[in-house]
Amino acid sequence: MKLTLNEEEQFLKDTAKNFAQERCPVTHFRSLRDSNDPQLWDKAIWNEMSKLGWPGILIPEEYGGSNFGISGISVILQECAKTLTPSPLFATGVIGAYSIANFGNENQKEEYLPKIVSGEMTTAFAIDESSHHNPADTEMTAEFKKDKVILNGKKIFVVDGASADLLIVLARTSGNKGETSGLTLFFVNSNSSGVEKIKLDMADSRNYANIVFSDVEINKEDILGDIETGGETAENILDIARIALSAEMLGNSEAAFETTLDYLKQRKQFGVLIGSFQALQHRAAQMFCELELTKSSVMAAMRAADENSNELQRLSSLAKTVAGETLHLVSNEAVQMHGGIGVTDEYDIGFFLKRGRVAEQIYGGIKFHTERYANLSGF
Amino acid sequence: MKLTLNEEEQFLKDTAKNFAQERCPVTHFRSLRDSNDPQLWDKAIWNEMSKLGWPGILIPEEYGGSNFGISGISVILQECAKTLTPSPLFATGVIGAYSIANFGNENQKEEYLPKIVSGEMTTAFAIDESSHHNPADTEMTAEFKKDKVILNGKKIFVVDGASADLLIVLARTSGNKGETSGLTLFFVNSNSSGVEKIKLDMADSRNYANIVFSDVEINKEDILGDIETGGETAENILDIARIALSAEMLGNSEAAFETTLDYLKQRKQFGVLIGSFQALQHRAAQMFCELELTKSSVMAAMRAADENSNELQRLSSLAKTVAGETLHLVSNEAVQMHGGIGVTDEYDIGFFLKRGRVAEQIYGGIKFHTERYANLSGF
Amino acid sequence: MSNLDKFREETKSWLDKNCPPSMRSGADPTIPVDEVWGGRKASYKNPESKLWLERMGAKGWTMPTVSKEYGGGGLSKDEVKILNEEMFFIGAKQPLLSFGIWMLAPVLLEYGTEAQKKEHIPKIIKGEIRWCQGYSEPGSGSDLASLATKAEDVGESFMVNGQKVWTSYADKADWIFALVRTGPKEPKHDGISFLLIDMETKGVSTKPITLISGKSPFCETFFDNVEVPKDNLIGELNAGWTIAKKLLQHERAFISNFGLAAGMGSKRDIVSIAKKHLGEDAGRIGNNFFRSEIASHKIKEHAFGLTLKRAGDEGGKASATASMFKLYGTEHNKKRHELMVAASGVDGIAWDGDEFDKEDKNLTRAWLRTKGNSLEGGSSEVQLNVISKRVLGLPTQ
Amino acid sequence: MSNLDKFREETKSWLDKNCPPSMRSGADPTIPVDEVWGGRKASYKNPESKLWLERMGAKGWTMPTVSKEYGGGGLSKDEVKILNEEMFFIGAKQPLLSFGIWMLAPVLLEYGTEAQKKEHIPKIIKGEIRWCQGYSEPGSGSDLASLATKAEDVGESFMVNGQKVWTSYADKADWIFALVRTGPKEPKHDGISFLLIDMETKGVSTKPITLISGKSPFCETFFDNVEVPKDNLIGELNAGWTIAKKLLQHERAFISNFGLAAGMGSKRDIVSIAKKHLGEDAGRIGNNFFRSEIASHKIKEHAFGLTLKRAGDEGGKASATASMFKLYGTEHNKKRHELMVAASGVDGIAWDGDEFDKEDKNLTRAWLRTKGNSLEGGSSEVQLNVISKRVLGLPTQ
Repeated sequence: MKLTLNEEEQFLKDTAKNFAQERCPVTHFRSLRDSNDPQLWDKAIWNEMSKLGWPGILIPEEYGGSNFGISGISVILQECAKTLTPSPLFATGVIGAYSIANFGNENQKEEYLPKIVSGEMTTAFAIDESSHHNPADTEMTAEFKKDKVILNGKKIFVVDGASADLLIVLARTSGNKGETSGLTLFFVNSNSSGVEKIKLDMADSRNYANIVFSDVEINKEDILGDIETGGETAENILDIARIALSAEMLGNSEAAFETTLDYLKQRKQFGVLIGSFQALQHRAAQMFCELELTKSSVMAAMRAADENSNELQRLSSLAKTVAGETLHLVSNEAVQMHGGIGVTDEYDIGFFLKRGRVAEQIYGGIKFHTERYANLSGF
Repeated sequence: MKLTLNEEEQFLKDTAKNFAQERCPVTHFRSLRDSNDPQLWDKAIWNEMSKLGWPGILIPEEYGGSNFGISGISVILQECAKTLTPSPLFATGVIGAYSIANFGNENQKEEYLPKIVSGEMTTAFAIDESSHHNPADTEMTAEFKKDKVILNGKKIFVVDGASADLLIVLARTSGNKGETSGLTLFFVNSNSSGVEKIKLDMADSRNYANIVFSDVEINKEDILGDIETGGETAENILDIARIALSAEMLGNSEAAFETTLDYLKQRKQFGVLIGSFQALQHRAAQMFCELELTKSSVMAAMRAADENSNELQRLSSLAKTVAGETLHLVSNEAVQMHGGIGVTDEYDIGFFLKRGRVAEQIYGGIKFHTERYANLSGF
Repeated sequence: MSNLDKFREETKSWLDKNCPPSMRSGADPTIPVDEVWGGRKASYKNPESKLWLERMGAKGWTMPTVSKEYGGGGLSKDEVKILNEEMFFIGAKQPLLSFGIWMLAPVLLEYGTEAQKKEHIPKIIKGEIRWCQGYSEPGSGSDLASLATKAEDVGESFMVNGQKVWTSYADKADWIFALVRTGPKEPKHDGISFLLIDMETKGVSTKPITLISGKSPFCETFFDNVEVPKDNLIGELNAGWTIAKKLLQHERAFISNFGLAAGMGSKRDIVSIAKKHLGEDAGRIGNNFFRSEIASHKIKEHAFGLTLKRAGDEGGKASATASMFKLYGTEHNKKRHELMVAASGVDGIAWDGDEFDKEDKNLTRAWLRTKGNSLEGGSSEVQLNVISKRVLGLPTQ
Repeated sequence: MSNLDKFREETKSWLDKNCPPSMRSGADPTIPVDEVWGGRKASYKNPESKLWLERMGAKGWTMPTVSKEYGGGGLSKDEVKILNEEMFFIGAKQPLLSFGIWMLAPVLLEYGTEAQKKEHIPKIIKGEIRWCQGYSEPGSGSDLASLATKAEDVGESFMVNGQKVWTSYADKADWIFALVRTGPKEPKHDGISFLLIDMETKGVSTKPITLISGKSPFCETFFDNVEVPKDNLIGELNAGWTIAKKLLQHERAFISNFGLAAGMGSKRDIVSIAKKHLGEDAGRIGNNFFRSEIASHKIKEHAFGLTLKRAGDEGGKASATASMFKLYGTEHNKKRHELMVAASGVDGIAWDGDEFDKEDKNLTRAWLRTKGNSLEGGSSEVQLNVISKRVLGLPTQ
């Protein structure tokens, strides 16, 4: 496991950096937010991303993808996160692509993967049912009736759920709330009768939805992976998603830090640059170190994912914890060091604060992953 | 509950301050430590303290004491702690005096209290049996045989246990380890046959002992307080002891902080006083604030003890936690800010580091009291 | 019967007659409640709010210690104590919130001319004129003395040009009291004056500031060739910094109290939030990792609360203590809100819409609002500087 | 057979014959182990330690890359690789620990005259002379360049007066390499020279330093009218600061590695200590408040370990990275020891005597020893300054 980018990955990163900085500076995000766009991402931008091949990064070449791996998609998300580039890439290009490419059957792959590659279909992962992430707490039911499956329940905080075409849904086929067994993953077309998508208005103005399933009828063939062990499958998909998300959060932190450093070098108080105050310097140096630790953690987790390491789970929780703590520190310090303008909506820096706390909640917060890390480490 | 010292208490504090600074500067502690004195306190100093009436502060006037309360003895210990003044005042003047004055019967009071007031008898409280404080874990047994009680077991980390004349011992008269009921307190003369005192050599060079009881025979009359409910009695005594100890720890922190401030104002590096470095200034300011919080916590706990408030337990745990955390912070920062000389044995500042961590362990550490505070607060 | 007893009886009976029912505790909860700031633009949902202000204003009891010649109550300290007690007994609402009362009137009393006092104080007391304050500017945050809003001497009047920020409620105020530069930039403290400006003067305009937490009372206020009569100068020309310092102390204490009130006395209790979102286990917060951190935080807040109490018992000390309270009050508040947000999970970062409880959405906004606490009224860094220099006596380089 | 294959065969056979059994892994554990630092005062519990040093020294293999004219092994890089491999295969001990090898010899090779190299390097390689280093002084910690130990030109020689501190093993060393002031105090970096001093010269004395953790290898070294031949000056007069900077970088990396080794590779595992003293609950640490804090710490250390690995994979970057590793390596080490001490309860603060386990008592000493980590080799504050200035490019006032 080598903790450096290879040439391909560096190329993807550079491409993404240029794309984000030039095509989607933070003003792009701001205008979508202010326009009350119900989707909160731009179709044209998504088409360009698709042309760059990004939704297909995790998809084998036989289905039109490039198979560049988790590291490849993660560095792209990291760069896009620096300008808060809005797109369905995370839920589709990471979760949808990975789930189907790894757990779908041949029919499903042939049906869905080319559509993901081309950008014509977006996906979302419907997992949580209460305010704290915990897949075992799934209560949503899937009942088999002849050739059909009837879904009932409510999923909350589904990332990109307000716009997704295809939903991947975790439901209980046996057992009770709190049990990790008895769960199965299903494909559900988001336009199916009985599916109600309620767009959420979260602090970070990203696309989320609560989704209500009322006697939604799907076919027996729409199972993703094996029946009854969908909890394990979901956990694996979640770990991949957490790693990609950690890369995003790292990108958020890097951007907030760089913006703050620039400010420290420009802003004068009492006749001197505020970056010359030693107390601020030491705090900046500490942020630098935490960012370095975050880079390594995310890098190691990416590598573990691509190498299918048995450290995957632990490194996923490590990355999500470290990225979360660093983003806490950096976003708070960034606002504080910007002074009064830092808390105005007019300045961008507050976006990173909001994005940071929301991202932290997706698929498990700091405490959840700290405890999971301890459990997995045997203490 | 007024959080200021009254005139009497201020007088006691001033007296103690003069006494400690003039009669027992840190050199006094150092010389006792270096002399390998088995007792680690000086009889002459103790006699002077007794003449000042300190062992009798918690004892009613009818037995020769002054009855100035927990606040009175605490401010004395706080001042003595600033120079690490070694004496048996804590175990005798706080624990012994309080226990007997509050829970002893008339005979016991008449026998022991005058001897405590005069300084001719010292006491120690034998509670713990394992490395983490937890009275409920008492396994030491007390068996009633005719008019006698037979004690068997081992007590560890008994403060002033190496020199005490009279031991107050918590033993199990029924039930099992882990239960708070079934415990009783006994008086044991430390010279009794079967009592073996093993002096401990702890990092802070204070007087501690492990004490082994092998078929030690005492009289039925030597029970302190009620039979079988000694656990509750002990808990009350412990709360008083913790408050006094928090005052000591506050004194330790104050002295370490003042010494460090002086150093910051004298020491030059790179041609300027190191106290002019803003990063150090901000850290010093933070220590100042933590010290202020500690002063208030200790003060409130003292007052709760004297007013027999129903907040006593919670405030005792609060004071011990806050005092412990502040002493952690201040002792570490003090050594760091002193630079290389801070870690040499020749300089006094390291003493506060050692005393701090040992004091933290006495009658429950930071985590123990944080959790106890939460339990008592209903969350 | 002593004079004071008599005063108490009269006050009691006056209040009984004049304090409208809806201005007392236990009022009908369906009657709308106004936040009464007075002024020309005031509007009232409840007519009794207006009535109560008029009655109290007429007696001068919105500033009861100020002498009657300036429209005040002319009461002695003992009488004010009685007035407060009697108002407390019937749960009477404060009739008026006012920067005029809190900040400007004390300055006028100390530095104003007789004419200025007679002109402005009665209107403050009656709530006829609503004031806002103009100190900070875009380029001068912690370093207030570097302000650049210019007031040039053009004969009979000053010509004011420049911009103020963080002027709370400027869009609703009638007049502004402002610090302006009338003298040279260096030494910068020496060229500042304290000026009163009618917001209706030509060239004055305001624009509300949206914060990361959403709408706010803060505004930007612009001065574009605004002509201000020289009579509106308070104190000596170029001697405004002395006044400013007094006002800043005032403001610091005010924000500190405000932050504390928002925190300590808040209905938002971290324990009940944690129990609601994380569940309970035998009466304890259902997640040990959260419980451990919350316990540590509660202990710190308890210790801080005791320190406030101790400062009160000690009779209130110097501005040093104020710096500590400002620093810790706001930093603890920020930390508590971070903890509450994290403990609330997804609900803690809700912004709008029907899928979330109102209290959860309010928490998100409140959390974001706390980020300003450690900036306004002197940043945390400024407080740390003050403590290290003025309290600890650490040297400057 | 290639030359390298031949070299490997010869080396293998030489080691086979010459590396004594007790100098290899799997040796009889009852044979005492020496820490071999060489020098005139050396004594050996195991005669094979001496034999092994002599044999390796004779071949010049304690510094295998140094050319044979200075007593080195004269090996190529590829040959050194083979030597290391073959020594690794039989588990051969390093024959010599030496500041001469680590620090002085590289300086001599770069700055020494031919005579100086011929005089000193062979004795370093053979372990005949043990060196110590003299940089820090009582008045100059982080600000090393303010050193005051004076070397006055008195014709044929320098007259040295002053005091060094933190001279590790000075009481056991034969010679010292020292920074001394030969020029003016200002500009202070320009008046420093690098001088070699025989510790047996009249006027040199040493005194061991006891640390808060107990005995230490550190000494104070005093120079009282010590006459040093001018031939012992290395490099130009007053140009010693250039050499010093090189050596400091060396030292920083060395201490950083040492701290990390002490920490990361330590047998002291916080989890097993916590489980031992706090008990277990279904395989988990038996106290949730400790468990929560330990988990957070373990995560930080894991992330730090990954960062070390990444730096290695990146091929080792500038001294900036070294500053971060020094800072975090030592600060984490301190934090871990605090946690271990707290988790050990009373046992974690034991000092001496039979009532405590040896490992518990060692922990107490180790905990106290860690307090020096963030001071020696550049304090944490110095590292933070380096990062903020050199890495982040923040301005100086």
